[in-house]
Amino acid sequence: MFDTILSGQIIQYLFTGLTIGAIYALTALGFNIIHNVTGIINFAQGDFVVWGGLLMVMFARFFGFPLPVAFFSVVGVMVFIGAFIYYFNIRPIKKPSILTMIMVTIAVSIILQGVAMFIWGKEPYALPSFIEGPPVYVYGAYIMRQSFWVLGISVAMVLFLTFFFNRTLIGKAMRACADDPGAAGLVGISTPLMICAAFMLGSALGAVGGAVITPITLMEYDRGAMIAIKGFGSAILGGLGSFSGAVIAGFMLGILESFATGFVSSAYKDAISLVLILGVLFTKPEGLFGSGANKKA
Amino acid sequence: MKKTAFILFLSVFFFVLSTASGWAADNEPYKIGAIVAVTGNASFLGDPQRNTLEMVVDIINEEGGINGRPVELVLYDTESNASRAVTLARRLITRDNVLAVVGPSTSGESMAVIPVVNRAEVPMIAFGASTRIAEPVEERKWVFKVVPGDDLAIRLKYDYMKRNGIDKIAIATASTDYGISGRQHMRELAPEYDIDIVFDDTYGPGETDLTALLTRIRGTEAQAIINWSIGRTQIVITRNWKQLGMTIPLYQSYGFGSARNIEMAEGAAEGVIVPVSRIVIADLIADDDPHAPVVKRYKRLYEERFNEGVSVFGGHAWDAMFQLRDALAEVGPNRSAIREYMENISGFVGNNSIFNRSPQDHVGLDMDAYVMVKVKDGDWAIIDE
Amino acid sequence: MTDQILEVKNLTKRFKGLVAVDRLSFSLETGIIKSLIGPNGAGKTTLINMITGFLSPTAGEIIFRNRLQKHNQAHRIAASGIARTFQTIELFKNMTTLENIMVGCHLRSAKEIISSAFRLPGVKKEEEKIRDLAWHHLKSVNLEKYAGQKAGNLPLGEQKMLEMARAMASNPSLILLDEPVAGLNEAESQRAMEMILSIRGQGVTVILVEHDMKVVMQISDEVLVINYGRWLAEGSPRDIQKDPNVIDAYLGGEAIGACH
Amino acid sequence: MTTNTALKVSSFTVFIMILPWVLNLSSATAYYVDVMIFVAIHSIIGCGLSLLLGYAGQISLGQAAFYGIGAYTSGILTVRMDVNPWFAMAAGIFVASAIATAIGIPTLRLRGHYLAMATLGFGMIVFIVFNEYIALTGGPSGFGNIPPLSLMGHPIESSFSFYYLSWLAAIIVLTASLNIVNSRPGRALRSIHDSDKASASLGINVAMAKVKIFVVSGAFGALAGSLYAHYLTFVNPPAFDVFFSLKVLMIVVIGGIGSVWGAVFGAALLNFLPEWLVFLHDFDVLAYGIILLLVVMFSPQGIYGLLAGAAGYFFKFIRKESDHD
Repeated sequence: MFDTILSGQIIQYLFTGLTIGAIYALTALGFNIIHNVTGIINFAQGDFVVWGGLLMVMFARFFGFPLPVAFFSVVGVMVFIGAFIYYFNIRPIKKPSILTMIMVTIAVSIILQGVAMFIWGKEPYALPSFIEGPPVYVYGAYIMRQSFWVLGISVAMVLFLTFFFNRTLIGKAMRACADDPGAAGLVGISTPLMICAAFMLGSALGAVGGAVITPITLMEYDRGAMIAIKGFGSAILGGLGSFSGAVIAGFMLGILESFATGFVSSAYKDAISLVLILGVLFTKPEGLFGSGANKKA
Repeated sequence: MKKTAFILFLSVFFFVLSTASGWAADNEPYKIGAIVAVTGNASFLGDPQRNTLEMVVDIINEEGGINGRPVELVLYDTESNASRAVTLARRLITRDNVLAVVGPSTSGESMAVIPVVNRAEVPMIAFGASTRIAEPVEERKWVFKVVPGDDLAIRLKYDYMKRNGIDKIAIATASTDYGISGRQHMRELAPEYDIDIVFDDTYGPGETDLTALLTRIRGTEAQAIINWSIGRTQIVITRNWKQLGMTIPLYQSYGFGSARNIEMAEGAAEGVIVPVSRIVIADLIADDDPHAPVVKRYKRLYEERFNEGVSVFGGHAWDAMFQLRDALAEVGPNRSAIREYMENISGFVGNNSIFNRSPQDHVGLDMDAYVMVKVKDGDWAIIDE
Repeated sequence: MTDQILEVKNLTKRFKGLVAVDRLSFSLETGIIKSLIGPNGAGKTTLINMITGFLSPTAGEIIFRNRLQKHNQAHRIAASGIARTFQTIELFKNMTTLENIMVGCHLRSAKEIISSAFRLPGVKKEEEKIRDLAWHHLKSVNLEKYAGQKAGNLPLGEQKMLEMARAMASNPSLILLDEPVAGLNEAESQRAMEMILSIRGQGVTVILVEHDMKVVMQISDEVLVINYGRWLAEGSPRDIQKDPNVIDAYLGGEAIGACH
Repeated sequence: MTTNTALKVSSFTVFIMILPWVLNLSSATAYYVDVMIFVAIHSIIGCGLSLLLGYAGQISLGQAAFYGIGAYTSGILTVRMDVNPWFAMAAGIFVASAIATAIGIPTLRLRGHYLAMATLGFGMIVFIVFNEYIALTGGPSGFGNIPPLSLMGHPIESSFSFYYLSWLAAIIVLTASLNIVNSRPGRALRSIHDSDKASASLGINVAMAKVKIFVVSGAFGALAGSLYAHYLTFVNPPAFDVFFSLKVLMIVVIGGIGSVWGAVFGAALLNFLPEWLVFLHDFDVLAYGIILLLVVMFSPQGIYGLLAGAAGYFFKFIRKESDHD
């Protein structure tokens, strides 16, 4: 009796952790894509997730678009916003030092948050699951149907990115820019174009995360900072630049938080994961999985 | 000749001046200061409060003011920021020279402002919920409260639970001022009702998923859950409770008392039990209820004027302003006389029930301030007993 | 044997399989100018970085003034009396020319944050001392007229002079100059050479890394040639020019040949 | 201090001394004395970040933590242990300096983004502690009844007297910062900003210099926090959240990172803007975001840089004109 309850709990925590971790993983991937091509850590990455969720609510609930249409509209809008940010905020900077870029992306984050508040207000918004229905009962745990969507879409995104960077021309060109912008320029790859593509992709990726998670967690305008630091934490734990590392670390962080809630307390959940992130930053800044830095896909 | 004319001119001048100033003194408005969180995180409190204050002042002035003198409202926005609230309270007292202060909206801001009004000896009617705002009363000489304490809502819940055979409960509270205060009262009052708290945990106000916490509760013997939070987390826990297919009842704090919460929970709120203020269920209360005239009037006027649903929080502003009107009508523009009157107010019918204050109690409300309701078919239903 | 300021024994540096410096040994007499030459990629800059503590050796020893250098941090090695300049000019671009040299005097002064913040006794005196010293070094390279200008705005030749003056301001006993005349015109080169000679004149030992063989042959007391990180030849400029191994290494002898 | 700086500081001091008398002439402006107190407090914490960011080139997104540590130490010591407020203030500065040292040594080895994120995370952890360690901090409700600072038995609690106290502190901090900048340790910091390689080659312990200035910025933050606590007599966590750290960053960057004066200008701007932008309601945050973006993109030297440039141009122009005469 006791064992069944406990194993049911563990499965429950595992799924909750995987679901939350999927968002960290997608956010971490977004950080990596932009970082690999530009060397910039985009502090607005968390706000892309928020915007993805809120736009999804707007399209699906208020405009009444069918779900797939709403989903791809969200991606479309965010690709546009990514390009907009690059052309109007990143490109005009004459001396792009790391400090300047940090401050620019912080400013962009504040502005995205402000505009979101302007459009949607401060209330949280809910969204129905992509497929309605009661939770699935698995070995004493109840798994929300949306969790399967979150996990499925995250896996799909990872596969897509692997394919994109290894098989497509533009993906390879982006990698070339990341490795050596000068050489890439010599063979006719336009670096600005590739940076723009990175912003478009990073912003779309964040938005996908936001759109799939909102049915579970609701969404409101000011959630960006926390998502950003957890996503960045995942990127660091996995070794900044490593896609597979980011995904594994994202899921790990989610599961850690879920188990911390289950066995310690909800209140210190964030503190526990932040301490882990800082600990790794201080002792092993190259990430948990050896020299992950700049390893791609 | 010239001299006489000059003297004549001077006397006319002073006569005009003295009558003018005398006239001004007779009609000089009563100044009431307000500091509410119109913007910032607590704008869901401050916004309806601002609306209500402006509306009530208009009502009073349309009725001819108080003793023939109009009321002037000096209202500032604290931006939900305690340090700003302090600055603005000082500004109201030193620059605007107000007779009394209403607000601030949150408990944190109210606590921050208390030393300011006590030192300046200006009566304040706070809109914060925490019981600490009005206690200990020796240190709250100039501070009053219109929000019924958390303890009253909890007593009502415990009372109801006992009658329904529940004696083992799980409590989950947000780590906010509101949640901590609720948790403290729940723990303090449980022995009195012979209720056993078998699970007790807190979570951050930014929590997005509480399934792990609910899963732990499932592993205990709890017969009911009380969640004490405000904002997003009370919706999250409601949805997670439904998603996990939990069968034990979920009790929410009075902060759940807003139609929007039922809507946001998307059907998951069915069966949730909440103690609410009468204003939330204004349409459901009987016409012979002593509160009916006030509550229904406020709801009608507010919704006509602002075209949005009335809220509990605006109701606090209504009660505070009308209490001040009664005080001014009775004792005139004198800060300490106003304080005296507020301290002994009795039989005042407001949105938050009937106030009977005393020097030992600067709130003056009892359990009757709340009504137990259940969410049924997407709306509130009074639990008949 | 005369007084040795520096002795390098079996020094080795590997980067991920690539051997940049390979069991290199040599010694350096006090008060001379020793040039370090070799084809591109010979490991000259790696060697300099090891001696100055910017890189730690994989193996081997560096003995400076009869003491084994613990290969730790660059600032400690600087404090032991080794100064350097950089191949790519590393001036403090946003500081004035005078301030650059004042930073150079860092090791000759001691006041820390708290005493400076509150101008405790002695700070004013020390600041005056630093300022006087800086002026002295500024004058030694004739850059007084640029004193108040941002270092980043100086012409290239002046920047190289400033960098040397700044290094000298730290009062070193050994100075390592990484390509001090690269990119300079004839007149500027001449000034740089005079400066290097005057450094030796002040009793400071010089290690010079330079591609311009004319400069090397003209001012060096000794030349050390390395190739693929290994010791190739060592001796007076005249001997080196004749060394068949050296001529061989400089395939076709372009650089050496140019001197004849 | 050069004579020029000394002149600037003393004329600024005179201006600050006269200002409340002018503001008090009209009841419409008397309230600005209160606003000016926050300008002083924010200038102090701003000077700290300005030294770190503008001179050492190291970013911190966790300054609110030190502000909070100063405020809470002052509050807890005076309320719970009845310590004299001045000692409590000193203790707050000491605790913050100790924590800054412990955090700074591992953190400042990191560069750029890592440092930004590490300080952000540090700030969040400290905030969580303020919120959750209820036994010590009073949790989300905070606590009140913090005694005011007093001078020879007279409590400094009126706006007027606190104005002078806070500005006395701010001017001391400003002077100390200017002194640091124009002396040996300050030059070392600025040199690190331009080339840490060259700095090390001249004997500067780059890592230690960064830690030291981080500690100074933490100490200034704690001083500001302690003043805040004794002025408001109340502390609760929201005053020390991540957004406050961002606000300090905005104060420094918008004011101008090229000079510690920028922090004073930034603090004034960010405190007076909300007074003038009341009509924007919540969207003043958006306005700050836009101003920050514009400053970073088009005027990296900030408002102070613009003003100094304009003043320089103006004086040059006047001089030229008079030369013609």
